[in-house]
Amino acid sequence: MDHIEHLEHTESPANMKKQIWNTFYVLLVLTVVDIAFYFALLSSHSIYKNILFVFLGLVKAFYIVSVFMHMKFERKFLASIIILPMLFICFLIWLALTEAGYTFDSRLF
Amino acid sequence: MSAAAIHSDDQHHGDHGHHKETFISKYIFSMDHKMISKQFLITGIIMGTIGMLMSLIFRLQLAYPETSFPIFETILGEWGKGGKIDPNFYLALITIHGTIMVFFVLTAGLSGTFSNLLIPLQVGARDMASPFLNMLSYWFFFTSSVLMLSSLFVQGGPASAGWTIYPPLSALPKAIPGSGTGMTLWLVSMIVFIVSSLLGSINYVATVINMRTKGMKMTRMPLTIWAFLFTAILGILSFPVLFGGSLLLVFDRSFGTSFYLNEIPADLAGGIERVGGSPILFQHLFWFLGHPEVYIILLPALGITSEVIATNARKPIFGYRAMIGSIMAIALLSFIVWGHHMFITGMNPFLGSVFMLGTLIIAVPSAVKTFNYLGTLWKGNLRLNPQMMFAIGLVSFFISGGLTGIFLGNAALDINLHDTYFVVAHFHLVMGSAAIFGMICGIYHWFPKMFGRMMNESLGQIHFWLTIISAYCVFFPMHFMGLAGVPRRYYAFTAYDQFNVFVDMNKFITYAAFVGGIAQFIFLFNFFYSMFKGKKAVQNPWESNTMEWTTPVKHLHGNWPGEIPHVYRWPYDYSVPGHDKDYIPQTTPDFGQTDPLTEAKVVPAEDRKKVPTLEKEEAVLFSLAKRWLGFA
Amino acid sequence: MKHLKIKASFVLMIAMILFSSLSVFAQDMTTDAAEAAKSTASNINWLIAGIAILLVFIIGMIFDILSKVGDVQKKQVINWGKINAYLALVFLVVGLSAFAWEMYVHGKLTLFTLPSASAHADEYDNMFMITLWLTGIVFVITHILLFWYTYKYKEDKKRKALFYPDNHKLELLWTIVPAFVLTILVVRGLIVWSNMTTSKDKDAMNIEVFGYQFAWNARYSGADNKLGKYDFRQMGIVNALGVDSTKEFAGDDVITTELHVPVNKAIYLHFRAKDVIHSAYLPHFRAQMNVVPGLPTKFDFTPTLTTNEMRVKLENPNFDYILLCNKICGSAHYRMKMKVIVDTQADFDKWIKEQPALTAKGTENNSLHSFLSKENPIASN
Amino acid sequence: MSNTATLSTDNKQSWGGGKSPLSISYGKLMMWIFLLSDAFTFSSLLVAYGFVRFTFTTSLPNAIVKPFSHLSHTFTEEMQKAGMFVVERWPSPELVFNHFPFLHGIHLPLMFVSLMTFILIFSSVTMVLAVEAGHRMAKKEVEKYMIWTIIGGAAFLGCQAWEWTNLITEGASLQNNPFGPTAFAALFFIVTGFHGTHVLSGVILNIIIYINVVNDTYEKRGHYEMVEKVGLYWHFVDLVWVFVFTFFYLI
Repeated sequence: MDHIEHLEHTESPANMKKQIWNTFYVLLVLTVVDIAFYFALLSSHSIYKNILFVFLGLVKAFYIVSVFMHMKFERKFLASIIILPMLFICFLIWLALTEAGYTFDSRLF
Repeated sequence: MSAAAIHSDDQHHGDHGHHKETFISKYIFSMDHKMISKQFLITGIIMGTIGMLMSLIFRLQLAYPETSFPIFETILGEWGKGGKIDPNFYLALITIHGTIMVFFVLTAGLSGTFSNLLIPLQVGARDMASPFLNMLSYWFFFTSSVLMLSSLFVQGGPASAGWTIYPPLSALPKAIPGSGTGMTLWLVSMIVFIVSSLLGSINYVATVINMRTKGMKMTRMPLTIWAFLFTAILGILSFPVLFGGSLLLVFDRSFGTSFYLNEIPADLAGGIERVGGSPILFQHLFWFLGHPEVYIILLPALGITSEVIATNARKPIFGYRAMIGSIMAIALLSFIVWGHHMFITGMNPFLGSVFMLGTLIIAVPSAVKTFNYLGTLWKGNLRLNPQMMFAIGLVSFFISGGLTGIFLGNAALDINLHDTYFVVAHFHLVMGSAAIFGMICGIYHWFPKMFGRMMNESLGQIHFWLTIISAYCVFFPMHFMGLAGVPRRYYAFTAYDQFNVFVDMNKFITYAAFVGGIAQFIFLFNFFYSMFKGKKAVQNPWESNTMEWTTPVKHLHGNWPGEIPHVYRWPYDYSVPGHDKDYIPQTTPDFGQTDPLTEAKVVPAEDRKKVPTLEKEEAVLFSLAKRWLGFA
Repeated sequence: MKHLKIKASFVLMIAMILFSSLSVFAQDMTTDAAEAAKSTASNINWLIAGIAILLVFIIGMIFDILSKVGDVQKKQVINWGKINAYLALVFLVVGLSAFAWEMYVHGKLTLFTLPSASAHADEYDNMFMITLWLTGIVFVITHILLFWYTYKYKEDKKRKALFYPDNHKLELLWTIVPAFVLTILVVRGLIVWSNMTTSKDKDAMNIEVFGYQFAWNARYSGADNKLGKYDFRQMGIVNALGVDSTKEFAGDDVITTELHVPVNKAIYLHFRAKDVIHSAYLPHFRAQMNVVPGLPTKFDFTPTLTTNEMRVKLENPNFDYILLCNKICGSAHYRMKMKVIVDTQADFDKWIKEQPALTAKGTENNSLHSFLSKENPIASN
Repeated sequence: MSNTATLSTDNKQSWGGGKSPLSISYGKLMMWIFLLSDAFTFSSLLVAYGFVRFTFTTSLPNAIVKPFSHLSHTFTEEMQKAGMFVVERWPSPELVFNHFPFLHGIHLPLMFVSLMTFILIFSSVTMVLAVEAGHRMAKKEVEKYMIWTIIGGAAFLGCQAWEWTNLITEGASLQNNPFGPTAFAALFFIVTGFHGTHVLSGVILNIIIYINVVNDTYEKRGHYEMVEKVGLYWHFVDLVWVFVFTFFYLI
């Protein structure tokens, strides 16, 4: 009970509010961009299109996590605790897709 | 700062010791971590006994495939008609034996018991971060055990697709009787179990990170805590994937989807033709849990062993940082090697190579651990009490079973060894026997802390020698059966002339298993007898350094009657030269080191050498990680 | 208090003896006269088990009494530290000799003592032996150290343990050496693995192995060496494999219940399952692959010894290669096997000619019908 | 120093302890860890989706139907005839998700899901504003924003229910899928259903928190950390939706 630590709030309330709304606009624009890209690239079927969408999704995720979920203001170590395990998921995704591709191939022949 | 202090108004923290405890709040819905750990332990022991008796039943079948035992008809009824076990029930037995042993005994019974008991006591906390969730964790576990056992009594029998429940066998009720209600109960029980495990693990991690007492730096934590921390992390990251996988399997079974099924005609699959899925998908999702699960089982056992060996060798654990590093490396690598269970399942051979590489790399941190144990024993002053003997036995099993892992991790060799008795021998030695030894070792060591009484030493020693001899007699010959191509999960080998040479061996294994089973009854007798009638324990019976031995023998809600003692040193100050006693508890201040928080400035030179004194703990972690993961 | 303990252990002991003698009795009741001679041996074993239990409890009680005596006399009567140290030594010696004995005696029962029956078996066995030697040496050395230390450094009240928490050089050494050894194993293993999983021979003979609960079929691709397409919807009682004989490549396919393969010819096995996952395990050829419904899997190998040659070499006229199911698949999993016969090319050609092709007898695939009418004894179980 | 010395200090029940290395309370830490594990659950479902999808041929690029072009009630059958909806081929999402409430018969691809996304993002913003107000101990503002968040969550659930109903009336179910492979509909229902369950529990949690705020529970406690914790959960639900949106509707 000796010393209670509160979260370190570097931002003043007005500033914080502004930041929240800015993030909201960014997310809104990104969603619109998503849809726009979807229709612009409707006839294409390249893997880069998928990469583009995943990238846009990751950008949105970054904004949600860093501002809405306050990750930007937490210790870096907490951020790494949460982010680093995602590498396992990346491995799982890579593996599942490779494996699914192999399954697709072996079913063809 | 005490994190809990913020929440002084939180129900379960504020009112410790203020209200009178009823029987129910003290013994049944207890929120005290010590009571919860006892509940975990006793449930685990009961489940373990059931699992062991099952193994004896099917060992009898394997030794005497042609003989009928009328006793089976008496105890098994429908499943033991004419004194012979039904082949379907044989499969059910091995399935439930595997499930119970892996999840209910070695996951919940081992890590649940000792994480609960030791984490708050060894890091110096009043209780878990959230005692309420902790209680829920136990009761979810209890519910799931009951569900699992109740599946023994349903129509069609319990799940019988092996503990790995590969679909389509587990997804098509027509394929095997056990894939009916029994399988559904298995899945429900497992989902409840996953919830329990998550609640527990989240609590453990939060407690270790946030609730340590003053001076208990990360680098001063006993290796048990390190092991429990990483076990909990493994559980948090891997169990959800099984949850997702089981969810999809539930849908495949009950709602006509086909995530794991392809080209299954309608008449086999409940009237709906199943196309479009892949059984391999389930295997990936399952083993994404399944392999970390092996280390969820093994790491706590290794942590307990580290503590017991150091205490009873009266010598600091050799290479404390290397031990932490290898725990971290094992934990990390365990997530990227699960495919070695699947080399010949029709997986992409390229991925086979990737997984083979990762698997064999795990041998390096494991080897480091083994050699560090040997280094700790060297020139020690070994007190060969039962827990020390079990710890030594664990190291022996860890070596024997670990080395055969090098065969199985090799994709090429796995072609001929996959699913043979070689595999059975391997995992029973390295994660069955070794982890059970870790658990028993922990029970002997912390029994005085849990129950305030001592266990009988002589019975413990007899238990040890019978167990290690019988375990080796059971599992060592199995390697040779595996090398001769004898497949596992066979009800009998009578259909194969070439396996006739192993008839005698099978009988021998069964006798050894019975000896082992009897030895466990000695232990059970010792355990329950000592609980009530054992010698009264003194406060620090093993002259150990760690913090749990500074709490009073009689349990106290909140653990320490006064202020929580501060920690001034690492936990392995045994036989420090220049001290008259051969142990210095962590709570003993050093010369010139009164305040642990400012100690970085006044720490004596010798202490600085032992314990890294980087300013931030994360820096230590990163440097360790960098050093040890450089191999990956 | 003391009485209770003795009473409790007696109850337990009696229960144990009752259990063991019951089992003996049970066995006596069931074994018929013809097997009487055989069962006496096992009965004696049961008696031994009973006696062993008794002994354990007697020993336990002796120790208990001794420790009680020690409590009264205020000095230790039994020093488990010392006993264990010596027992550890005994365990080490006996254990290692048992290990050696097993390697020698039971090692002879393994596949590795048989002549290698497929082209890649030598490479496989070689890899196995390298791993065995490396791990065997580590096993022996570490166990000698472990139990020798247990003996050597047993507790001595006068001695103090050496305070020796760290030695970076030593730790680095025993990190690098295993890493180095494992690198060798990994590299070799990867080479063997890629050799075994990549098909080298383009002209390999295509054979489909079809697994279902609880038997195997083989489908030969016939003269065109191409397997006809199948449709899982047509798998039924009449057409178990779901092969439409009118389709391309399918007409000359041959379905059998035994797997005959010519010697010294690359065999390309395609696996297919009807219901659940099976695993086609050919231990003598060091070949195994899971048979997954809806996922085509394959394995290729070249047999090098005919069944007859193997019989001569092993001096066992009953020897047969087998293909067995090695993935839990249901109640008769343990009986799900197929005979594999390696013939000379001439014998094989003769045999395959005798087998009816799918469309050999006109539009109806009678052969298939007759073959399937022999209903699987297990499936009807 | 002997062990007993430490025990003989005064008997006051204090929760002493070291510092929190991450400078967050254990409650928030536990919420973070829970979210991490929940992320793995969703990932496993999405990985299953990716796996199944990769074993099918990718969808044909749509060159037939343009947005706002009228669609008849037999749209699905027409697409089936046109070879856009076949069993071997993953369907193109804009042909499946093309309805909008009250605007029957107009081909409005992905408009409705954009609206849903907007609603969820908006409720996320109000949630974070509530959290921010909680830091300032502004009870009235917390109340206001919590209400908005609950409305947003409920609206999202309503939208999802409408979309489900729509798809089900078109014949999609766990075992059936008029748009192509059965796995498409099954995965869609399971993943969005699982996400919807999370939203539902989030709304319930929000309601509980709102009641507590109104009852001054947090005012008395001296901090609004509970709002923050539930806020974390709510944002996580939003985060998951970003990926569900990307994988199911865009790719």
